[in-house]
Formats: sequence, structure tokens, C-alpha cells
Amino acid sequence: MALNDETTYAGAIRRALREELARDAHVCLIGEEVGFGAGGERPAYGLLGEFGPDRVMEVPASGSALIGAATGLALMGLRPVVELPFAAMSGESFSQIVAAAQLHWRTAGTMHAPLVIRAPYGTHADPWRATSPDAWFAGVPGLRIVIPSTPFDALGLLKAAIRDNNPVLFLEGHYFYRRLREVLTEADVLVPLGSAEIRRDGEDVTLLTWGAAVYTAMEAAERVAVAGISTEVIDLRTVLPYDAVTVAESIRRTGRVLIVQDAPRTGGIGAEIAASIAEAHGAELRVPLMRVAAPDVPFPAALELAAAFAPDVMRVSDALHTIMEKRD
Amino acid sequence: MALNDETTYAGAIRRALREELARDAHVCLIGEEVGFGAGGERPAYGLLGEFGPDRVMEVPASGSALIGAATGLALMGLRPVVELPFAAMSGESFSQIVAAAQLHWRTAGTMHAPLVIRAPYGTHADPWRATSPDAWFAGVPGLRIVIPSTPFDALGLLKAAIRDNNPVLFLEGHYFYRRLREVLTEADVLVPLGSAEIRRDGEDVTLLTWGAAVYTAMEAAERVAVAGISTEVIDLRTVLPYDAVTVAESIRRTGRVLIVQDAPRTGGIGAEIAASIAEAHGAELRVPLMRVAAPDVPFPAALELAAAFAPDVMRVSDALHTIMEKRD
Amino acid sequence: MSTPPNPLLALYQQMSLTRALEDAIRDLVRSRQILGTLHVGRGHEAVTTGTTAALARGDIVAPGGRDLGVLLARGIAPRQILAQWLRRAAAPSGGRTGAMHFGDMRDALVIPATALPTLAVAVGTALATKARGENRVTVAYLEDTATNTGDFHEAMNLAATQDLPVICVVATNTYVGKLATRPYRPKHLADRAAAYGIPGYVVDGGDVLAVREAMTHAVALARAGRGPVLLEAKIFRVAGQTEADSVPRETLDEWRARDPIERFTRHLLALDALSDALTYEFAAATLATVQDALAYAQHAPAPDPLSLMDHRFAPDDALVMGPPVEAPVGMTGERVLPWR
Amino acid sequence: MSTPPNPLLALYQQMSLTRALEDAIRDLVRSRQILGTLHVGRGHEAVTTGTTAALARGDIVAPGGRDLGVLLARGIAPRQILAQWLRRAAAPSGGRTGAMHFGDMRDALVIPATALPTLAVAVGTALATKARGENRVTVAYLEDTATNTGDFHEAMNLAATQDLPVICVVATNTYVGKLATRPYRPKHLADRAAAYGIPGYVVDGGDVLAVREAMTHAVALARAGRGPVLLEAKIFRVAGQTEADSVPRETLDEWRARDPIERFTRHLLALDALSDALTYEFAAATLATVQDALAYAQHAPAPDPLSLMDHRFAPDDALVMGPPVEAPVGMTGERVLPWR
Ligand SMILES: Cc1ncc(C[n+]2csc(CCOP(=O)(O)OP(=O)(O)O)c2C)c(N)n1
Ligand SMILES: Cc1ncc(C[n+]2csc(CCOP(=O)(O)OP(=O)(O)O)c2C)c(N)n1
Ligand SMILES: [Mg+2]
Ligand SMILES: [Mg+2]
Repeated sequence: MALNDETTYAGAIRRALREELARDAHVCLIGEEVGFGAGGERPAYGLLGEFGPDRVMEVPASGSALIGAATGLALMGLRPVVELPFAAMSGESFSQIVAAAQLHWRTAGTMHAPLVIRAPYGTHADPWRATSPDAWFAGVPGLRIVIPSTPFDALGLLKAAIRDNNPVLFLEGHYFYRRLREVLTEADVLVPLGSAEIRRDGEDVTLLTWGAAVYTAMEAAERVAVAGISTEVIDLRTVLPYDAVTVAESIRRTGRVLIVQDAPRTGGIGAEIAASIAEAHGAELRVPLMRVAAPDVPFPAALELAAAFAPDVMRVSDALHTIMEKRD
Repeated sequence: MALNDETTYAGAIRRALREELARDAHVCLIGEEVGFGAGGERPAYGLLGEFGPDRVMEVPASGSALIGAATGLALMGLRPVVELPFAAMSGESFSQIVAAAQLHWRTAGTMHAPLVIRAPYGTHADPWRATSPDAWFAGVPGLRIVIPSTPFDALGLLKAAIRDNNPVLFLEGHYFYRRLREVLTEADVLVPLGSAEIRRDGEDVTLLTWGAAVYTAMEAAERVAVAGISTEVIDLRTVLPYDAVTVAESIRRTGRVLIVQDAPRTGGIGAEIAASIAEAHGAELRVPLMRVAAPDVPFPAALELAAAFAPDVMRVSDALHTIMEKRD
Repeated sequence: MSTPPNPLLALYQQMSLTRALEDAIRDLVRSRQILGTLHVGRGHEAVTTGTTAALARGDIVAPGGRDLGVLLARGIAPRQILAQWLRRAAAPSGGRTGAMHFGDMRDALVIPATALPTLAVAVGTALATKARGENRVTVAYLEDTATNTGDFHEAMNLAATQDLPVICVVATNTYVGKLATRPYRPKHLADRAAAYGIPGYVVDGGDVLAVREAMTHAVALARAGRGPVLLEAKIFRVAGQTEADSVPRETLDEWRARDPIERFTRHLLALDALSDALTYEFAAATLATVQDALAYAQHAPAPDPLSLMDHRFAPDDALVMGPPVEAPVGMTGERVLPWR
Repeated sequence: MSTPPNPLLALYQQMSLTRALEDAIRDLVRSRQILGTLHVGRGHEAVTTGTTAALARGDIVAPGGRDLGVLLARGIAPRQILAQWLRRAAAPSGGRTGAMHFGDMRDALVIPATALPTLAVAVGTALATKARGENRVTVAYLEDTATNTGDFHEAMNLAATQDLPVICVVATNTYVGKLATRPYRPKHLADRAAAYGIPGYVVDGGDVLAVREAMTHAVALARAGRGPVLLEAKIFRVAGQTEADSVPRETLDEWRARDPIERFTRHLLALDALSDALTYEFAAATLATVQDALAYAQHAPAPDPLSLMDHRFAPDDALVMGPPVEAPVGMTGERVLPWR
């Protein structure tokens, strides 16, 4: 799959798809470029040849009908994995996604829509294509949102998402596809939806993050460690509904919270996390929680601007210092 | 316009449209039922006859093209007011709304999209139609969201929205149309976007709310006043970006915050408000802030279920009691 | 001269029951027992009855808000339908949705309607049947203006490129909401078939036998793997769009002459297939069915407010959905209405 | 025998410049000076040149990602275009967007492209011109698969019902991404016109004169108030979709024979309108233009990171947008390229 027995992020997604297609005859793939259209670097590459067109369905570009059709597949007992060419296209199918998310509740539990919407986000092509739609869907009841930050998590979370009976928006960092590599066990890997992972233990601050920002956060944590600040970095992985138990346990120890998100600040996933922490743990916080986020603008094309968009190691470590300097 | 010199909420919207159409030749109306299709109870009723088809454009049902076309009208120097048949249709035009919201930034300030998207929400017809899309758009940079709760505000905010140079999502409570009445001044009324209104002064708790929940909140505030709790009720009116100055001033006095929203809790407008308050005023809060919201399900059709959806006076007054009982 | 019971009478009964049940719903709306509006299907009965008569038991339908007759033809019980309209606990949606926003994917094979057009979902069920090698067709029912939406276009294109067995039935009733206008420029909506390289037919939607014949042809094409068909039924809505609309007397007279039930009644009388006695007998049976459903639904308990938060997420052990996987029996044509 | 400078030569020059400028962009992508992909327009030159040649100065265009030639024809300077591709501070978008995602609504009347099809926006500008009684037409350029999107359908229907002066130019290049497949079933995409009751034409998009003629006819219809026109130009993309795609040698040979510039060159040579000397002269001028633009854009400063947060909201005193309100001069046909 990858050089040196290491699996790339894209390879891990491919492995998850392959294993689930092989395991369960109900699983199928549908998308615009999941068959002949998938280049070698794309997660779906090769699966059409392995599983045939009745399992891997390459269909014309049309985002809204794609989600509608996947809902129809689900109503017939299948478990479709939809691939959007890029995540911002979820805007074109917004209503169909909301409808799928409402299905189980609307039918008083008699129907459900076990579909996974795989959506790569973030390229340096255009503000539009680079957009991650997590904020758009933060207020859609019935939907789960998953953003894996490692090949292992991509593998285990995608398999879990496929087995889950609810619609899952599965956001893939496009720049991870070939850049992240990891040696993976051959065993059946499942990472439960809604479980966070503590990437780094710490006692002073709880840093909550996900996706690409995990790497920025880890580096910042190392940097401030030199100054004696012990940061616990929690990768939420499933951002909605998130793992409130792991978060609560950490906050109880640290009493300080920093939320780091790569997306614009206002109305993002971090807003809901901050709000629920303020309610549930406000009395335990020694200092006000903080968010470090991108500004409220689209993702810019020029590298010089892009470098100023997502929080960098400097901004995160500054925030960690600030949070420690605040009086209890 | 209305009986006894009182103007209904729908009438106030109609007056705003009429006054702005008359004031500025660039203002135009576009929508599916803004002309012959508008019944007498609808805000646009009669305007086609007054201003003619070049100003009041009735076009076929198609939400996405409608917003795209409005953007085109704006690019030509017009100031379109778009009417969606019901607010959930904004989901079908999600991408076009995001594109309009990005326009000014994307073009480095050389273009802008001064469009108002009027969208009635909330009927007891179906979960879909009743949905208010405020949560969906909370994370869309460049967009303003306005939810007026009185005829006066509907008049003044709509006029201000039409004069604003940015896209504004203007959410109208459908059940307000004929039910709210108010005697309005004949003067030119403008309510600035981004300005909150203190509906009731108080010293103990700052209650932040908007839309229909304002009435629930006011009743609850009166009820707990008997028990000696003095509640300041702030109607945000523009929910994004909201009036952080008025809110800050109130919190500084009360040290307690309750956010009341009629929409589902997770990822709603209240999440961003709570998050930014937790960051900016965490140290001033005597007790953790609280949100009272609808559960994370769609709006239900049966009246018995609907009664359990939005927070009622009991839930809000209970929350006010709880927040006062918490130890400082 | 008397004949053995004519099979056409089943069509007559179904159209009559559709009308009678909708009238009952209308009365509930008028008396404010049902809140919200009724999107009137008066005048659509030949379309719902004629098209479903050409289907087999394993076929799938996606009715819209006006297609009460489709629900009845698929065996959904009038009791269920009225409980749904009245938003009772025992309704298929437990009161969470109203009107005809419910379905049944195990037996009746009715895709649940939302306020969105369900054509794209219907294309998905057809994709599933094709992938599994089943010989089912899926029929989606649309109102005319729904063909103006982006979803219609994307779904039809998807169905066409994959040669899916989807029949899209468009009931063109000359009205859009309150207005007798056409929000589209081609003469026929069936002309839109050209955009997908598929056959498009126009049929007189007031003539139940013509509808059945056209639909039988469309179903044959779809079953033969020839891809989707667009079938436009030209009709005449014989009431306001919603009960809120008032209609002038002259219009009512014009409507009457075009009423599909009256037309079919005249046809059956001319054939001697129907007699006055039979008419009364059928009317009595229809009335009994409607009254039974009314009594049931009106006395059914309202949903428990505490149930609002149930079913937020589907559990891990949710049943596998969808119909049994076997290919359907190729049975077509008239059949006993299962709810009787 | 020598003739006075043939007006056809302006078309030749424009096609050549379009190709040369795109080649320069391609080289910048290859050398990683531009990140991201180039959606190759090689083979589209006769479409962009032929259609814009039929427009008047006040007409509005909405080009897509491959329509470099449209930008040039509207007078957008090569310097601006390369600065935009290189995401410089001086680019029309100040580096916020890349590729051809920019426009100019005061002079060149180019609707800014996004990743979304801009047809609906173009319908809006046409609506504005109609409401103001201006005699402008709006032209939207689409790639073939864009006609599969819901937005295409909704926008065309809206334009058709309002008789708007919109011409939708679809360049069908037989390719979808890497695949030589057709993701639609009708023989011609022009057949989709039937869905809107409007005229649809097919033209050989490799023949710049045929394109100009067809477009002149379409523009005349639109200006006469007859509503929208769908014009499909059949072409052959003579490169991979993006620079990432590799192409076999035989395919390259086939492409060459269909190359619209080589075809037009042969035509001009046969007419004696072009000579070797003239060819060299033009090539030198083109090269100079491209090199000037390259030198300008490569040395232009990058955007200031601090500018990222500018223009989040439009100020109250933002200028009224749009072109001057007067009706456009009815000038059509060849004109001096304004950037020269
Ligand atoms: C996209 C969209 N726009 C508007 C509505 C609101 N709406 C509900 S019914 C209706 C009229 C539908 O017209 P038609 O399909 O012709 O039904 P008829 O009036 O003939 O009964 C409209 C506009 C809707 N449901 N969806
Ligand atoms: C709705 C949508 N789906 C997918 C894409 C990604 N995409 C970009 S270009 C392209 C191919 C477009 O095909 P076509 O229009 O034929 O262009 P060509 O390959 O011929 O150059 C695709 C699929 C997109 N931009 N929008
Ligand atoms: Mg109609
Ligand atoms: Mg192509």
C-alpha cells in the first residue's frame, strides 16, 4: 500500500473502504470520482476493479441528487459511503443532508439513514474548495461529524462510521492524503465514534483540538513545556457530538481550557465546545477559557495570506502562556 | 394598514419594503410569491401593483438560482430584497448564500453584495418548513443575521438591512405576521444592525434572547421578580454579529448570564454567544452561564410535542432561579 | 343485461375512496382539528389510481403531498393516514410530522415524503434495485413546479445516465399555488425528457384508463432496462390549492365537467358496468371505511410530550432496513385493496 | 498579391495570445511557482474568441475556469491575469483567490468566477438589464458537466420564463476530468434547450468563424427580446484536464489535427491573409506581451499577511456597483484589443 510498510492517510481510508466492502455486502460506494475517475492518490483508487460497479457506483457530478440517492440506497437496506469531490460541495446538498439527518427522528425510529459522507477539504486552490464545512453542520440535529488527524484514526473511524446507523459527515484533510504515514496493525481497527484521544498528558491546561490543528497544538505544547507549562492535548476526533467525558475528566484536573481550531472563529465547532464547557465546568475553571481560531474570513489562496489564517505554533503557545499568566 | 392605527408585523415589513422601494430606485424585490402570488396576509402584498414588474419580480420556484440571480442584480448596482417562501429553503441555496457572503472579501473590497434575504420561519405545518436556519448560517463569514421580535424592529431593521452593503439574512417569525400589532410612528424608522435593545432593566441576571423567545423571557422575568430576582432582558435583534458592547455592560453589573433560544441547543446562535462571553467575561461571571434551548431535534408537528420544544416560561423561570441559587 | 363484476370497478372504488378520505381530511382542516393546510388532490384521483394500477407489489413509490390515492393503492390503511394527519401517537411518525409525510419501506414500499422533492431518493432506491438485480421499478410523483428545482434535474440526469428503472409522474394541474400560470416555457413538461435523452409522454390525467395504459407502457420500458421515463399527466385541479383559497362559482362548474370521477362514472354507466344500486353499495362501503378511520384517529391518543427527544440517533441494533431482497412477483394490474 | 490587413487577423492574434498566455501559466504551474491546478483551456480558443467577437462593449460575460480568452477579449490585461494566477497583492483579488476567480463589473463587465457555476448570477445581471431597459446581453460560459448541476436548470428556467437576454455557451470537450465519457444521455447538450422552450444550437467549436456566426445569431435573438439561447460548441480538449494528467503520444497527434489555431492558420494561409512574415511578426508581439506580463507579475509583491482581515464587511460608503447605466453602444465585431 505504501512504502516501508507505512500506510498513508489516503491509504488508510482506502483500506477502511476495502475492508468494509469485503465484510458487509450492504456497504457500497457512490460518488463522482470513485471509479475510473479516481486517480492513484485518491482513496477510492482501485476499488471499482475489486468490487465491481454494483458496489462502487460512479455517477455524474451533482451534489444534491448524490445525497438524495444515497438516502434511497439506505432506505433499501444498503450502507452507502458517499464521496464528495470536495467538502464545500456539501453546501449544494445541504437540504438533502439535513433531510437524511432528520429521517430517523421524523419516522419515529422506524427508518434510519446509515450513510457516510466522505468529504475532503483544504487545498490551496481556492477559498471555496478549501473550506471545511464543519461550522455549517454544527447545528444539524441527527448528524455526527468526524475529523480524523492520523492514518490510524482515519482507518478506525471510517470503519466505525460505516457501521454506525446514523449519517456521518467524515471530513478528510486533503493535504494529509499523501503527507501522513503510519505503520498500521493488520488487525481489524475500530475507533468508536464520539471517543476523544489524549495525544499528550498534562496537568496545567486542557487543549482541545482536532484535524490538522492537532499537530500545531502538539508542537506548541512541547515548546511551552520548556517554560514549565504542562499541556494536555486532546484530539476530539469526533467533533459532534464530542467526548464530553474525557474532556470533563481533564478539565477537572487542569482547570484551564484552550480550544484550538483551524477554522474561522465565529460559529465554529469550537463555539459549541466552549459553550458547553462554560456551562458544565464554569465553576471549575480557574481562568476563563480561550479559543484560538482562524479569523472570520474564507481560506485565502496566497501562501502569504494562508500562513496568517490558521493558528500557528506561535499563536497557540502565546495563548498557552496567556492562560497560565491569568490570575486564578 | 391595520385596524386601530396599529400595524401588524407583516404590515411593518410591507411598510419597510414600500418606503425603501419609494426612496431608492435601486431597491427591488424578487421572489416566488412577491407579486400575484402574495396573499393579503403576506408582507409583499400589493407592492407589484404599486411599483410594477421591473421593481417587484415574481419568478419561478427555485431557491438556488434565486439567490444567484439576486447576486447578479447586486453586481449591476441594484439592491435586491429576496423573499424565500419559507426559511428552510435557504438550505437549497446554501452555496449561493455563502458565495454572496464571500464576495466582498474575495474581490478585495472591489465588489459587494447588498442583498437582503427575507425568510419566514415557523409554522406548524411540518418540521422542515418550521425550521429556522440561524444555526446553519452562524459560521458563514460575511453574513449578518437579523431576527426582529416586534413590528417596530421589523420595520427599522429591514430598512437598515436594505441600506446595508452586506448580505443580510432576515428571519421573520411567521406566526408574528398577524399576531403582533403596534402603533408605529410615521417618521422614517431605522434600527441600526448590530444594536441590541434592553427590553427590561435588571440587576441580578442578564438574559440574552431574540425572536419569539423574547416574549417567553419577559414573562419569566416578571414571574421571578415576585421572588425578588431582577432580570435584565436583552433582545439581541441582530444575532450575528451581535451587540457585544451592550451585553458586556450588562454582564459587568449582573455577573450572571442566561441565554434563551427557541432553536435546538447544539451549534445554535447561543453557542457562539456563550463562547464569546465565556472568553471575554469569564472572570466577571459569579456563576457559570447557562443556556436554555430546544432539544436537538427538528420542530415537531403535533401541538403536544411542539409545546415541549421551545423553552416555556416555566423552564426559563426555573433557570433564572437556578442561576440565582448557585453560589458565587 | 347484467355482467359479472367488472374489474374496472376496483379503479372506481379506489378513486371514490381517495376522494372521500380527502374530503374527510378537508373537513378536519376546516374545523381546525388539523392545523396547517391541505394541498388539495381533488382532480388528481385518476393519476394516482391509474398509475398505481400498473405497478406490481414489489415496486416502490415516492408520493408527494397530494398523492393520497397512491398511499391507499399501496395498502396503507385509512386509519393510519388519518392518525398521521391528526398527528396522533399511533401515527406512523408518532405525531412528529403531519400531512402525508410518512412512509413504509418494509411492506408498502412507500418512500417517506418531506417538503423536499423525493425524486432523488427514488433514484437511489432504483439504483439499489438495479445493483441487486431486482426487477422493481420506482415511481416518483411530482407536482409541476417541482420540475423547476435543481434536485429534479440532477436526479433525472443521474437516473438517465445509469439507465435506472425510475418513472417520474408529473401531474400538471395548470395551477401554481393560487395562480393559473405556467412557471416554465415549454408547451409540455414532458418535453423536459429531451434533456435526459429519455422518453417523455403526455397523457390525459383525467382519464383513468388512459393513465393506466400509458403507465403500463412506461413500466414495461423501465423493467426492460431502458432507463427512466417522464410521464406528464395533464389534469385540472378541481379545488383551491389549499382550503384557504376561494373559488368562483363559474370555475366550480367548469371543474365539475372535468372531474375524473364523474368522467369515469359516465364511462362505466355507458358500459353498463355500474348501476345505481352498485353506486350506492360502493358509496356505503366507502363511507363506512372513512368513518371507521375517523373514529379511530379522532379517539387515538396524542403523542406524549416526553417522546419528543426519543430517536435522536439510531441505535447500533437498528434493524436492517428495506424490503425483503427477493425479486418481486411480476403481478400487475387490478388487485384487491389490502386494507379492506 | 497582397491585401490590406485582414480583419480576421484580430481573431488570429487573440487566439494566439490566449494560447501563449495559458502556456505561460502552465509553465508557472509546472515550475511550482503557481500552486494548485490549471484547468486546461487548450483547444477552447476558438470558442472564447469566436463568441466574444460577436459581443458589444456593454455586454456582460461570466467566464468559467477555462475561459482565459474571454478575459483577454474583454480587455483584462495580461499583467492582471498573471498577477492573479500568482496571487500577488496587485492582483484583482489581492491574492485572496487564485486562478481566474476575479472579475470587473465597472468596465470589462466580467462577473467574477467562483467554484460554483455563475450562470445564476449571469441570469441576475440579465434581469437587471431588462428591468432597466438596457439592451445588453449576458453570456455565461459553462463546461459540459456544469449542465448536470441543479443550478444550471434553475437558472435556465428562470431566464426562460422571464425572456431574459442570456446566452449560455457550453463547451463540450468530450472529457470529464480524466475520463473521455459522457455523463449525460442526450446526444447533444443543446438538446437541453427543449426543457426551457428556448433555441439550442450546436456549432463546431474548433472553427472560430462558425462560432462567431452562430453567436451573432444567438446575440441577435437575445437582443430582440426572444429570451435565452443555449449554444453548444463541440470541441476537443488538446491537453489533460489539469497539468497532472499525462496523455499518450497517439492522442497528442490526434489533438494536433483538431487544434483550432492550426485550423484557422491553414484557413488564413489559404486566403492569403497570413504570410510567414506576418506570423513571425505576430508571434513576436505576442511573446513580448506575455513576457512583459510575466516580468510584471513575477516581480510584483506578495500580499501583506496583515491584509487578510481587511474587507470582512463592506462599509456603508461602498461605491454603488455595476456599469454606468446608459445603454451600450451597439458596436459589435472585431475591435482593437484594449490591452495592446
Ligand atoms: C422550492 C419550493 N418553493 C416553494 C414552495 C412552497 N409551495 C408549496 S406548494 C407550492 C405550489 C406548488 O405549485 P404546484 O406544484 O403547481 O402545485 P399546485 O399549486 O398546482 O397545487 C409552493 C410554491 C415549496 N414547497 N418549495
Ligand atoms: C459539482 C462539482 N463536482 C465536481 C467538481 C470537481 N471538478 C472540477 S473540474 C471537473 C471536471 C469537469 O468536467 P468538464 O466540465 O467536462 O471539464 P473537462 O474535464 O472537460 O475539462 C470536476 C468534476 C466541481 N467543480 N463541481
Ligand atoms: Mg400546479
Ligand atoms: Mg468536459
